Order: sequence, then C-alpha cells, then structure tokens
Amino acid sequence: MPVLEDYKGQPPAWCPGCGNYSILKAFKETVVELGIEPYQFTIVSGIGQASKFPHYLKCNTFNGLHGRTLPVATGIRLANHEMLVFAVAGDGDCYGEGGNHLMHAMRRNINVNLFVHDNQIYGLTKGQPSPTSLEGMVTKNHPFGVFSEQLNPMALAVALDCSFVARGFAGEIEHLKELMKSAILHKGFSLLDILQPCVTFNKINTYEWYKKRVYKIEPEYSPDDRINAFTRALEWGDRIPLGVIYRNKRQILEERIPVIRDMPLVKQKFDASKIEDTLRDFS
Amino acid sequence: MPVLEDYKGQPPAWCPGCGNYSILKAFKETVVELGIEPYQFTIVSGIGQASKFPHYLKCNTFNGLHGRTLPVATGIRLANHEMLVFAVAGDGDCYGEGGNHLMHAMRRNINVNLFVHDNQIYGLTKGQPSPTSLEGMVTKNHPFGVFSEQLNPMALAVALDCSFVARGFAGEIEHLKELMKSAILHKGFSLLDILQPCVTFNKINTYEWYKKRVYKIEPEYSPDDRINAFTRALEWGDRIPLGVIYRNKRQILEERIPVIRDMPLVKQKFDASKIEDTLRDFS
Amino acid sequence: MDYSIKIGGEAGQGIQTIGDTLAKVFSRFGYHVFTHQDYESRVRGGHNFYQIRIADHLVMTSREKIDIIVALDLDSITLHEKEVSPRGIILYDSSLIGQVPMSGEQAVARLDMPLLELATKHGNKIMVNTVATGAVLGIFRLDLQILAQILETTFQKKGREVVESNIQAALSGYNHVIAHCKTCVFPLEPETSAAKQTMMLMSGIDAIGLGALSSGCKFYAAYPMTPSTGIMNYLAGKEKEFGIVVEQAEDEIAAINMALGASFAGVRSMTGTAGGGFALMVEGLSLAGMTETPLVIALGQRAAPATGLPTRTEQGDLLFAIHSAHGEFPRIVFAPGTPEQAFSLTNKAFDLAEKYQVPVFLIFDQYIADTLWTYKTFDVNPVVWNDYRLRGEEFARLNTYKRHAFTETGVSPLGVPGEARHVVVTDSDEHDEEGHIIEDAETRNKMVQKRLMRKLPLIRCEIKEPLYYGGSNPRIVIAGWGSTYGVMKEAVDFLSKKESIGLLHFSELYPFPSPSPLTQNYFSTLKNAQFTICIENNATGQFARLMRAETGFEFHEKIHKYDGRPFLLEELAGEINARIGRL
Amino acid sequence: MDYSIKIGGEAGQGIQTIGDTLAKVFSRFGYHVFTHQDYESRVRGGHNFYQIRIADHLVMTSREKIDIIVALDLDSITLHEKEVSPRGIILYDSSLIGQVPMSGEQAVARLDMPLLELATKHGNKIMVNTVATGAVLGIFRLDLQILAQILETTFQKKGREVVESNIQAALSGYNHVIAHCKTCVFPLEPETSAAKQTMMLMSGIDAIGLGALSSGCKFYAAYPMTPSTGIMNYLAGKEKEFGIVVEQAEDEIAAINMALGASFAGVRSMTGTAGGGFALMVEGLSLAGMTETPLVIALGQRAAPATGLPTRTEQGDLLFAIHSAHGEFPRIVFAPGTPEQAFSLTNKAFDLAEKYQVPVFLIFDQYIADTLWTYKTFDVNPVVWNDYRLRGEEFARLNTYKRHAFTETGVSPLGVPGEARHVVVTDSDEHDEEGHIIEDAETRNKMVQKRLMRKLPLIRCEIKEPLYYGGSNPRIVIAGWGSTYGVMKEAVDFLSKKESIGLLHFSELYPFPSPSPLTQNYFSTLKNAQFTICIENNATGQFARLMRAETGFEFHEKIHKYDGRPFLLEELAGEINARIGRL
Ligand SMILES: Cc1ncc(C[n+]2csc(CCOP(=O)(O)OP(=O)(O)O)c2C)c(N)n1
Ligand SMILES: Cc1ncc(C[n+]2csc(CCOP(=O)(O)OP(=O)(O)O)c2C)c(N)n1
Ligand code: SF4
Ligand code: SF4
Ligand SMILES: [Mg+2]
Ligand SMILES: [Mg+2]
Repeated sequence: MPVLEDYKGQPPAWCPGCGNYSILKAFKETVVELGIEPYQFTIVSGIGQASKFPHYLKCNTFNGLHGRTLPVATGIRLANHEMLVFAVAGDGDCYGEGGNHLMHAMRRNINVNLFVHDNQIYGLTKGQPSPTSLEGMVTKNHPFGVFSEQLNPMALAVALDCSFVARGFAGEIEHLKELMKSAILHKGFSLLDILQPCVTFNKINTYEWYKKRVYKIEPEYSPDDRINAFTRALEWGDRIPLGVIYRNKRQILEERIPVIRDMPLVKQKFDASKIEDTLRDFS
Repeated sequence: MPVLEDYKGQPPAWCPGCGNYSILKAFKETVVELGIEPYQFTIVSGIGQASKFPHYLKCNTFNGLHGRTLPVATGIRLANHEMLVFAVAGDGDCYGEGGNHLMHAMRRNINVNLFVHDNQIYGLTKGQPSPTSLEGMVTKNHPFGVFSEQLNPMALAVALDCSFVARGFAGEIEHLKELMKSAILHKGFSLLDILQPCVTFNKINTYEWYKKRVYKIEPEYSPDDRINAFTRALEWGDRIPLGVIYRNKRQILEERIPVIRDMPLVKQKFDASKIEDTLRDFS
Repeated sequence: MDYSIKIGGEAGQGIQTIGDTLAKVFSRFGYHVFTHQDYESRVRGGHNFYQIRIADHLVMTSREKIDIIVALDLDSITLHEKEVSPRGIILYDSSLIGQVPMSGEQAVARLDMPLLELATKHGNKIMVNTVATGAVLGIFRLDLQILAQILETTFQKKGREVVESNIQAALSGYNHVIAHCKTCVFPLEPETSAAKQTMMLMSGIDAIGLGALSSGCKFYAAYPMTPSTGIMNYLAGKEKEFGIVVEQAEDEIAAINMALGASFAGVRSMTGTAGGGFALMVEGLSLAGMTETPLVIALGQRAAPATGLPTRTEQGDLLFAIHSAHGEFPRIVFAPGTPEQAFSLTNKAFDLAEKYQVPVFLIFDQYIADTLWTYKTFDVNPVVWNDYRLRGEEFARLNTYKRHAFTETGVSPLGVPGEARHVVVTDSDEHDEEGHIIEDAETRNKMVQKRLMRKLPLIRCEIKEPLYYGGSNPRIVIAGWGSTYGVMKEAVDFLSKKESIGLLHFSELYPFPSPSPLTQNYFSTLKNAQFTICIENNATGQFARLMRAETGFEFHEKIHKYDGRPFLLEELAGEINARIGRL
Repeated sequence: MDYSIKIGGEAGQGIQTIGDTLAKVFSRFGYHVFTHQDYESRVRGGHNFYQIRIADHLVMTSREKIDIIVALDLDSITLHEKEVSPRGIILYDSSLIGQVPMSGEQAVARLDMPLLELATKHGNKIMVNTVATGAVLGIFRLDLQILAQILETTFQKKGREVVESNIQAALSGYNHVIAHCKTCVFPLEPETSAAKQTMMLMSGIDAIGLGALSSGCKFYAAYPMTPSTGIMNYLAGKEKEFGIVVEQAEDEIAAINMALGASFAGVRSMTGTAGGGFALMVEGLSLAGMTETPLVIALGQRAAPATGLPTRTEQGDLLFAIHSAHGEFPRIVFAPGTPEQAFSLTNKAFDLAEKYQVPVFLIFDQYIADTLWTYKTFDVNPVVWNDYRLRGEEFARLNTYKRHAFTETGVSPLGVPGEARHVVVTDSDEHDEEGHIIEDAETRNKMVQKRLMRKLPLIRCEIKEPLYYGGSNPRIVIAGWGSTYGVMKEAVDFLSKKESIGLLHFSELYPFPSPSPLTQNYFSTLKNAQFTICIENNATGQFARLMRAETGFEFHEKIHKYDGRPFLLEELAGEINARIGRL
C-alpha cells in the first residue's frame, strides 16, 4: 500500500496561498486512499501553473504542450488501457488552446480523467483572461474588460454527452477528494472542473468570492438526467453548484476497438511472420 | 436591386444530385430577395466541397484553410463591421478541424452568419467520417464503424449560448431560405446547420433518410428559452427538427469595442501626428 | 516493346478501375508496368487521366507519346490527341462523348466503337469500363483469361451473374476491336508473355503502409489529407490481423500528439499527412524533439502553398521538413524514389526513430504515392526489427531509472511506463535527467549536448550515401532526390547513348550524407564532372540549396518543374539535352 | 565611468520595480543606461535578477563584473558574490534573508542594512523596494529629487500620503548608506550629471509596439506568450487613442487567421508570438503567401525546443522562420539588434508587407525584448507610410478588377472589399487572376511566376546590406545577427585596442543581402579577412548555415551559447580572444 511519502515530488513553484496546493494535497490523498502506486498511473499535463502539477508528486508523467493534454492522454490509453491516465490542465490550456480536443475526447469517451484547475485566468503568463474569466474583467491587454461570454464548461460537457461531469473547489478538500475518487472510479471520460483561486492575478474570484457562492449539490439530485443536468450546469453567479452534475454509462472507446478488447496494444507482440502473406494483396 | 444573373459564378464542380446545389440556389435567392449586392458581403470558406461555394456565385470571397473560416470572418468583421460576413463550411471543416474556433466565436458573439453544409461525411477527401457521422458508419478507414458519439451541433450551440441556432435541410429550399433570411437579419452570431445529402459518399443519410425524419418546428415553439431549446436540440433520430431552435439578444462584439462603436476600423484614418506625444511614455 | 496507354475521362467514370485492371492484367502476364495518375480535386466531372506503360523491361516513368487513348470524355481527345504516336489510336464511343471534331495537323487513327451499346447489351451502362478494358486487350490480342480472373475476384460478392456478364462484356469489347479494326494490332514480344513470372504491382503509398506494418507499427493517428490518406486506409484494413490501432484524429495537432502519447506508452507509432497538415504538427514535432519520443511522420507533398493544387505533385517541402519547428534538435529525413525504397526506408525510419529517440520523416509526394510499379518479388525479409525499449524484467531489474539520463551516446533508456515500479517522466520544458523542469544553465547545456550534439554524429553514420547510376567519371552528372528517381534514371539511359552521363539520387537526405573520408566518396563524382544539373519538381531548387548549405557545392544548372505535374521521360531528357547543348 | 548594479531576489519581490526605477533615475539625470533581465518561469519564488549598467558613454550590453548587488534573497549573494568587482559592495538585510555565510576566497564588502525596519517605519514592508532604491542612490550620492518625481507619478493614484511615505522611505535608505558606510561611494562623472539632457529609456518590445503604432497598424490578434505579450499589452493601451483593435484569440491559429481576415478587409494588421506559438501559425503563413495578404509577424525566440526555458533567450528560430510552411512563396525576415532597429524595422516590415503583399517577420528574442536602452531622442519622424491599397474613388473608377491580376512586377492591385462595386476574391487553392480555383498547368505556372519569381528580385532590392563597424581591411571579422549586436559591438571596441577587428551585423536577413555589384560589397570585407567568426546565441549556427547556403562562404570559427542566457561583454570578448589565440 502506498503512503503519502511515496508521492513526494519536486518543491512546488507556485505562489504561497495558491489554490493549486490544495488540489495537490487532495490528489495525493486520493491516490493513497485508493491504493494506487506511482508507477500505475500517468499524468499528462499541458503548460501553465496547473500543468506543473505532476512534477510535484511522483508518477509517470508526460508534461506536454500547452493545450494538448487530451490527444496525448488518448494515445496513451489506446496504447495501454491498463494504465490509469489523468490529464491535468489549466482553464486556458483546456478550454482555450485545447478546446477542440476537449470536444472530441468527450465524443470518443476515452477513459481519461481530466482535472481542470480553473482559476479563471492565465496564471503563468501573468494575468490575461481565460475562457472562464468573468465578463468585464479588466487586465493589461483588456483595458475595457472582457467582452466574450464566460465559457460554461459544465454546460458544454453536458451538451457533448460527456460521461462524467463534475465541479470541485480547492477550498473544499474533502469534497474534492470524493469527486476525484468518483471520477477515477467512473468508467468513461471524466471532466472535473476545479475552482482554484489564483491569489496573484485573479483579484475577483478569490477564496471569499467562491466561498460565498459555492454549495454542494443536494444528495437527492440525480445526475443521470441530461436536461436536469443542463439546467443545473447553467447555474453560476450567486450560487455555484459543486458535485457531480451529469453522468452516463456510455461504453468507453477502449472497449469498442476489437483489436484491444482482450489485451492492451503495448502487450501484443509483433508477429513479423504474417507479413509475407500480405504480399498476396499486390499480385 | 440585384437580380439572379448578377450572382452567376464559376460552373460548380459538385456531383450531380449533390445537396449543395440546393443550398446554392437558396442562398442566391435569399440575397437577391433581400436586395444585397455582391460587393456588399463577403463569404469566408474553408476547404471541402461545401467550401467551394463562394466560387459558384459572385461576391467578395476569402476561401481560406480547412477549418479556419471563423477566425478570418472575425478579423474581417472587426476591421469592417459594415460588411455582411458569411462563413460557409463543411461539417468536417467546422466541427472537426475548426471546432475550437466555433466555440469561441459563439462566446465572442461576433455578427457572422455561419452556414454549415452538414453532409455527415468528409466529401472532398472521399468519404471519411466527420464529427456528425452516425455511430457505426463503416468507411475505408473505419472498417469496424465509427465509435465516437455523433456530435450534436445544436446542443453544443445552445450550451455555448450561441445567439442564433437553427437547422435547415437542402431538400426544403423555401424553408431554408427563410432560415437564411432570419440568420442574416438576426444581430449576433448565427449557426445554421444545413442537412445536405452527399449522394456519392454518404449512403446512409440520403434524401430519403432525411425526408422521412425531418419536421418543421411548430410555430408555437419559442426559441427564447434555453432549457427548452436544449431539449429540442437533443432531438435526433426518428424525428429531426428543422427551424430556429434557439435565439437570444446578446450584444454583439462589434458594438462592445469602444474604438469601433462609431466607425468601422477600415474607415478610420491613421493619424501619425499623435505618435510624437507617445514618446513621453518613455522618459 | 514499350507501349503507353492513356485512359481519360471525368472523375467518377471509373478510369482508375480500367487503369488498375489493365495494369494488373499485364503484370500478371509478366510484363513490366508503370502507371501514373492525374486528377483534379473533385469527385465527379472535370478531366482526369490514368497513364500506363507496358514493356518487356523495367520501366519507372511515364512517356510523352501515347499509343492508345481510351477516351471516356471529349477532353481526352481534344487535350491529348497531340500526344498520340504515329502508330497510335484513340478508342471512344461517340454515343457517349458526342461528335469528335476533326483533329489538327496530322490525322490520328480513331476507333469509334459502341462501348455503351455493348455494355447495355450485357448488363448495364456501368459496364462500359469492362467493355473498354476488353477492347484494349483486343488490340494486344492478349488472352482474356487473366481479365476473367480479375473480374471474378472483383465482382464475386455481387454474384455469379454479375461476374459472367462482365466477362461477356469484356469479350464483346475484345471481339469488336478484332472485327472492326484490322490495323489495331500492337504486337507483344512473344517470349515475354505467358512464360514469364507474374509480377507484383506496388504503389508508393502502399509500400509505405506495408513498410509500417513490417516494422511493427502499432498505432497510426492521422487526419485525412491527400496524398497521405492511403496509408491510413491500408493500415486500417490490417488492424485486426496485425494488432494495430488506427485513429482518425479531430485535427492534425491531435494526430501528432496522439502518436506521441502512444509512443510514450510503449508502442511504435506513426502519423501521416500532407504539407498543410504537417504545418499544424510543427509544434508537436518540437515536442517529439524535446521529449525524445520516437515518431515516424509520413509527409506527402503536393503543389502548394496553402491548399494549392491539392491532388497534384510537388517537391516543395524538403527545406520545410528539415527546418520546421522552433529550437534545435536532431531529426532524420528520408525521401524514397521507388516503392521499394519507400518500403525499406519506412522500415529504417522506424528503426532509427526508436534507436535514437528522434522524429523521422518520410517525405513523399502525390506522384510517387499514386504510381504503380512492377516487381518480380518484393523482399520483406531483410527488415530490421529491434525493440529498443526497456520492458518487463529488464526494466524491473534496474535499481534506479532516469528517463533522460546522461549517457555517452546521448541515448537515454526508453522505459515503458507501468512495466516496472519506476516512473517514466518527460517534459516539454527543459528538464533534468529524471525529466523534471529545470532553470539552470548547467543542466540546460548538458541536455542540449546529450540530445543534440552527442546523438547527431551517431545518426549521421547511419545515413547511406546517395545512389550513383552511370559509368565511371561521367562528364555530366544529374542529381535529384525522392520521387524523380525513375524519370532521372531513364533519362540517363536515354541520354547515355550519346553522352557520358550519370545520376546521383538522394533518398537519405538529412542528416545530409556529407562527403567524408570514411564513406565512398560520391562527392568527387560530382566535383569531377564537367557539368552538373540539379533536377527538382519545385520552383526554387530546395535540394540544390541544401547541398550548398551542407557542402558549399553549387550546381551548374537547375531544371525545375512546378506546375503540379511530374516530369515525363522525353520532357526531362529534352531539358537536359538543351542545357548540355548550351555548354 | 561604467558601473553595474544587480538586483536579485525572488519572483514577486519587486526587483523589476527597483531596476526600472533606478534605470529611470539615471537616465533622467542624463546617464547612459543599459539593463537586462533574468527570470524563471514562475510568478513567485525562485531566483531572478535585474542588471543595470550606468555609464557616461553609450552602452549596449551587460558586463560580468558587478559593482553593487542589491540582494533581496540569499541566492543573490551565494550565486553572484563571485561576480562582484574589487571595489564592489553587496547591500542586503539579514532580517530579510537570514544570516549570510562567509564568502569564499576573497572578502567582498557587504552592507547589512535594515531595509525592512526602515520600510516598516515609514509605512509597510512593501516599501523595502523604495528603501533599497534610496540606498543605491545614496551610494552614488545622487540627488533624490528625480526619484521623488518618479515616486510621485507611480503612487499618485494611491494618494498624497503614500507618495510622501515612499519619499521618506527612500530618504531613509539614502541616509542610512551615507551614515553607515563611509567607503560606499561611487563617484559619478560630475560633468555628466545635471547638465546633461534627459535620456529616454526604450525596451526592445516597446520599440516594436511603438513601431507598429507609428506604421498605422490597426489590428493586432495574438495569444499570450512570453516574450511577445508586451506588444499586445502596449497596443491594447493605445486602442482608443489610435483606433486599434487588439483581440486575444483562442489560440495562435485563430490569431494569424484573424490578422489575415482584418488585412483582407483593408487594415494593416499584425500578430505576435513565440517560437512554439508560431509553430501553430505555419499553415496560416502559407495562406498569407498564397492569398498574397500583407501580414507582419513578430516572432519572439526563447530557449527551445518545445516549451524549453520559456522565459529565457535564444536565437534558435532563424532557419525555421525562413523555411517554415509548405510550398514556395516570398517572405521577408528582419531581426533587430537594438530598440532603434526594432522600431525602424517594424516600420519597414509594415511597408514592405503591404507593398509586396507578403508576410514579413520581425524575429526578436527574450533578451532584446526585455533590455532597456537609453536614447537622447527617438526619431519617429522618418517613418514611411504609404497606403498601397485601392480604396474609394480610385477603386470605384476601375472598369474591371482582378485581385490577382498578372502584372509586370508580380504585384496585383489590393482592393478593399466593399469600397467599390468590384468583388475581391482570393483563394488558398491555386487560382486565376480573379481569384477562382484552377487546375490547369498554364495558370499555375503563371501564378508561381507572378507570386514568387517576379516579386522576389524586387524585394531583394529593398534589403539593406549588413551594418559594418570597425576600421577598414580588418584582419578579423566577427559576424552575427539580431540581438547580439550590442555585445558584439562592445566586444569590437574592447578588442580593437589590440586587434584589427570589425563587426558585420545582419538585421535584414531574408531575402539574404547577397553580395552584388550594385550594392556596396560587404562580402569583400568578409572574404579578405584572415579570420572570421560567426557568433550566435544558439547551438547549431543557423546564420552560418544560411550564409553558406546563400553565398557558399564558410566562417573559420563559430561561437555558440545555448544555455538560455545572453552573452556578456567580457565573456564574448574572452571567447573571441581565445579563438584568435589559437590562430
Ligand atoms: C502554444 C502556446 N501558446 C502559448 C503559450 C504560453 N502560455 C503558457 S501557460 C499559458 C496560459 C496559462 O493559463 P492556464 O492554462 O489557465 O494555466 P494557469 O497558469 O492559469 O494554471 C500560456 C498562454 C504556450 N506555452 N504555448
Ligand atoms: C489542414 C488540412 N487538413 C486536411 C485537409 C484535407 N481535407 C480537405 S477537405 C476535408 C474534409 C472535407 O469534409 P467537410 O469539411 O465535411 O466538407 P465536405 O467536402 O464534406 O463538404 C479534408 C480533411 C486540408 N485541406 N487541410
Ligand atoms: S500565479 Fe496564480 S495560479 Fe499561478 S501559482 Fe500564483 S496564485 Fe497560483
Ligand atoms: S462528394 Fe458528396 S458532398 Fe461532394 S459534391 Fe459529391 S455529392 Fe456533394
Ligand atoms: Mg488558469
Ligand atoms: Mg462534409
């Protein structure tokens, strides 16, 4: 059984007080509690503050390009679907640069757990608005404030019939752990959007701002109804729901591809002897 | 007043019987009936069968790259918002390669009319599945059929609070013309998804297939309610709704940017005399 | 014996079926065949053609003069009549294509035959193609038996009746020619016919697919794009038999990143695209370079920039492939000149990609992708296959593991994540041996040295010299790369009757096969020649520029073609002759 | 007089504020200033520094030896103490950074002063920066009046009280130094002080922004990426005053396509990014080439491949910029070596982009972007501004209009859509004069000739020769490009006491300024030199390769640095000396 110490990574380069620390804590505890060993999973991350995440624990890591976590994660799962795969990305990373991959990963329903550290800002590049920034937010490159409507990742995910759609908050570690566990245990593509205060650049969506607004979805709520889920997904502003918003039982891609149904690709030996036969196609 | 003859373009290179012909006819009649002159609008298209569209009429044309219609259209509108701008794209073009731009164009609410010729297939490249292809469709590169869930552009658009969301059908020219007119007259980003039989490569979604399923949304339907709209957007299969599914009155980007509120950028003269003053910033 | 047949018509009329079938018939009879295709970017209509050359000797290019035109549209006559050789003939059906205007200066033999009528008589009008195929075989008086076999295989799924009526249709075409055109006889060398061994027909694109298959490629991600789609189709057809996963990505960025993910996870992986699609993969290429993830990229050139002439050919992306992506890291670039080279270089690409953990390019083009060549056999046995990855026991046995460990060769151990308790960490940021982000100058320097400077000389040693063809000490040397091999070689054959001329063909282009004392020195051939010509299917002379950047050598002359079409034999020989003439 | 100050500390401690303020004070007093920055890719913590050089003569590079270190963290001492000159001193506050270990071999003067205490006394601990700034000025005995003005401007929004307390804090730092460190006195050349004219401070990145502004740029679309974000910030700050629209795109692909759309619609437009972002724009670049849409691209290099060292410098993307994108089309590549060049080349970029309807690159890097230079004046008047587009009456007057009409120069009329009844049509497919898709070889050939072959020689004529600095007939020539100008020039000054040495600096790189009889012949300087060295901030020598590809010339030696840091004066001079020594 792994213990927390097994997950010790590099010292984080985040700002003191950053919401990312809580997410890191929640994640480490989650994998420890689920008994998952460092070598048993891979984190794919992009570029941004959030994406430094895998360096701060210990695990297989592909820290790739800004916005491109999901294709890499998809490739890994298709090559080895016995590997537990996480994609960790920022809101800019995943909803901005990488928006197209998000849409299509949901359609594919590849069994990847996507955790978006949603600080509603571009942190690493020092404070430009992200797709989830509030309308009106003023930044150096937006002197008149943001004009685009805030992206609602939950609504987007429900519209794309994403297999598992949830929202967590860095200020609610225990609840966040529960969501992480549910995402991991859920078979199918999971989007867990995590509200994460950026204490340095986002002076609007602070801990206090979130705390005043978030609430945990009532236990009676059934995340299986898509219309209901859409309604709930639209909630934002005075009240922001935390919890599982939508869930379905779609078959995962890895189980649909005949070639890998029985054995992960990476375990299948290459048999050169059959090549000669294929030459018959050409005469 | 323009007449149909003013819109004569190159001879189309589409297959006989292709649904694109009807869309072309509907479009030409629409602009003629609205009295719009060829020089008064610009069509931006991508690459694909659909994207050859602007060559087959007469108008300002930017036939750009596969998947990149919307950024070009956005640039044109920001530079000159007195220009009426259309983006014409295929389903692969717009929902595949260009998916990210679609999401963000909806958020921006730039006043562009996007017409997607949705034949649920990649036509020009000879029959690969597109994001709207039905699950299970078998093609040369999908011998076991498509595994991804079919993208629902209507649901996606409602989730992103797209300003105008409608579906037309190439087999219903008059109705399609009405939708085109509504889209043009609507102030805000408009997505008009047009079901378009590809008689050569899509042997599933034929004229007959569509005809059996499509119905016109009842006049009592109010497209102003987002939840309702989402419910309607999810309809697909035995019954496929045609008409305006969703509509809102969001302010368009062009009206929010202070600099261009009074005059299009392209008409604003460059005043070099003010440069000297800005040097004061540096001492 | 050396005949050329051109089948012309609109897209969708099935000229490719006729062409492929004829190529198959002749190759099964043991003749050498070469075909190339010319088609527009549309699905129906327009004007396309399919050109076949049949000979009793090795052929590897198309010629200018045509012996038989099968005209399924009027353009096939109006545009191509001037190409018909004096002995040539045009087959057509005026009930299909209308009245044909009188030909120009010199009258060309024409046979207006009732293709449609015969087709309808034996079934329906689709069978026009079969009638035409039979008619061509009639001209050669070539036994229909093999055609019948082919029709059988093609139509067996549609039932006995369809097979039979097609055979009858072919026969009717055959007989019509014999009955109505006494002069339509093209003699075949008798000794070359039945006795000879059946030939295999191989296209450039299939050779790449087969090469990937034979190299243990297990993952292919791509977004459809001419002329690369054939690789995806080929491998998709082999998914089950060979345990391959083929994924159509949402865009090219996803394609290359998926391929990198799969490679990281432990399987050989590949992506393919055309120039414009590759343009979108450039950031991913840089990622492959930084993370040292093995990857093979098939890059199909077409007439550009931008969408250009999307179904046509060009050698326009050589310098792009070599210099693409920000930053500096090693890469390998191959450009096959024949399907055989396409096969073996694909294999070498997979081997080197994994051996050195670098991206490897296979640059091809629309022309080589679509051409069909004949081979007596196609040797798939000398394929190299080593598993350079750390797996299972071997991996588990290590006490410590660092993905990017400094080593003498610069090559670090490539562990398969999950196969041992070690974690495999890599990063697009500059990193330390373990794969974690760093900022310090010292580690940066060491990593650049490891990744780039140590590996590069080793990779350079793997690069073969260019192929030299011709006599020793040639007065004239022509040089080129990739798909122009066939036409250049035949041009040398053609010209060497009168001239002392040789060919240098480069298929392993980067790292550039620099002349060195260790290798046999091709460079002296070049330097000692009195006159050198660089031949490229582009406008700016990219290879000539590369040669100068690498060696300082400058060619005396350059021959460029950039209209989207390949060089034809007489055309190229003529161009070379003209340059020699100016000497 | 030539002093260097290094302010070191963690990200977020405000070392940039101290640095910028000091630079401003000295430049307002009329001294020459040069600054450069070194920072990690993080927002808080780590170790960064800001280096300032102050002199009574023009300075354009940083030096190795430091006179004053202001240490806001311990690393500033442990890492940099060895750089301190014999006369130098380290300022710090042990209550902030803890006990400082004894220094190594040679003892360096240290002043442990109560920065925090003084700050808290006058307000709060944030004012540590103000105290430190005052202390540095104390060492120079430089009147605090100008600092007071600057503090006034900086804090006026926060109210009188804040301004006052900052001034008091500065004064307390100033007085503390005078009271407690008798030896801390760095004399300033008296005649250079008050009498002299105030200098302007200009960074490379602001110079590009200002250049765009002065060239009538009206549209800027980009996705944030170091080191280019400053351009977006600068232009966004001028949106209202100058009628500019700045749009943050969803990704770099959108950015370049938006910029093309705006340019098509009739306004001057630009995008900016770093190497990795540009990698995503490559397909769009090809589109600009094919559609002949004017575009300026600011490409900020950083240490790569992939994410690399994202806040550090490199000259790694030269060959990438020149060869990026599929297909062949003309482009222009500039790489400024000073803010002044950045300004004027940005202007030239806009002019040529529109004049020839081609994409133009401004390649810069993190180093030049962040450096501050002083100028007596910054001449914005000789700016070129011609409107090459067809608008209004002029456009309407035409009988016919063809966007891609064949012309003698290859340049077709660039009409603004909507301004006349003509339609403006362009296409990423190969097209005819009107802009409609074509397939035929003849039109293709003519378009390639128009787009590429006719324009290229004209563009070539616009390219200036490299700048030569040094005496005539130098024995040694060093050469380089872009941001290394300053350090190379000072190295020449430094070395020319003993050596006959000159500098060739290339800032207009492509089309390459080929030696020609028409232009003054820089090439002979190079060829006649006994020893030539190419100096590049990269690992592979990209410029040297370009030079060889273009001219066949090969440098005798190369000096490369690729650790993400810029060359410093003594370091480069030493490297050059070492090579000369080996002669
Ligand atoms: C292709 C590309 N474009 C831009 C960048 C620069 N960049 C690095 S991180 C980042 C955004 C960071 O925001 P987010 O993804 O929300 O992560 P955060 O730092 O807020 O956690 C950007 C734009 C990049 N590295 N690569
Ligand atoms: C970047 C890029 N990738 C791929 C292609 C090849 N390509 C051309 S059209 C097309 C898809 C066509 O499908 P769709 O957009 O649905 O249009 P349709 O032909 O069906 O109208 C593709 C993949 C391309 N031109 N550019
Ligand atoms: S900038 Fe924001 S997101 Fe980044 S580490 Fe600091 S607080 Fe966290
Ligand atoms: S292939 Fe399909 S979409 Fe394309 S023109 Fe033919 S019928 Fe229309
Ligand atoms: Mg963020
Ligand atoms: Mg389509």
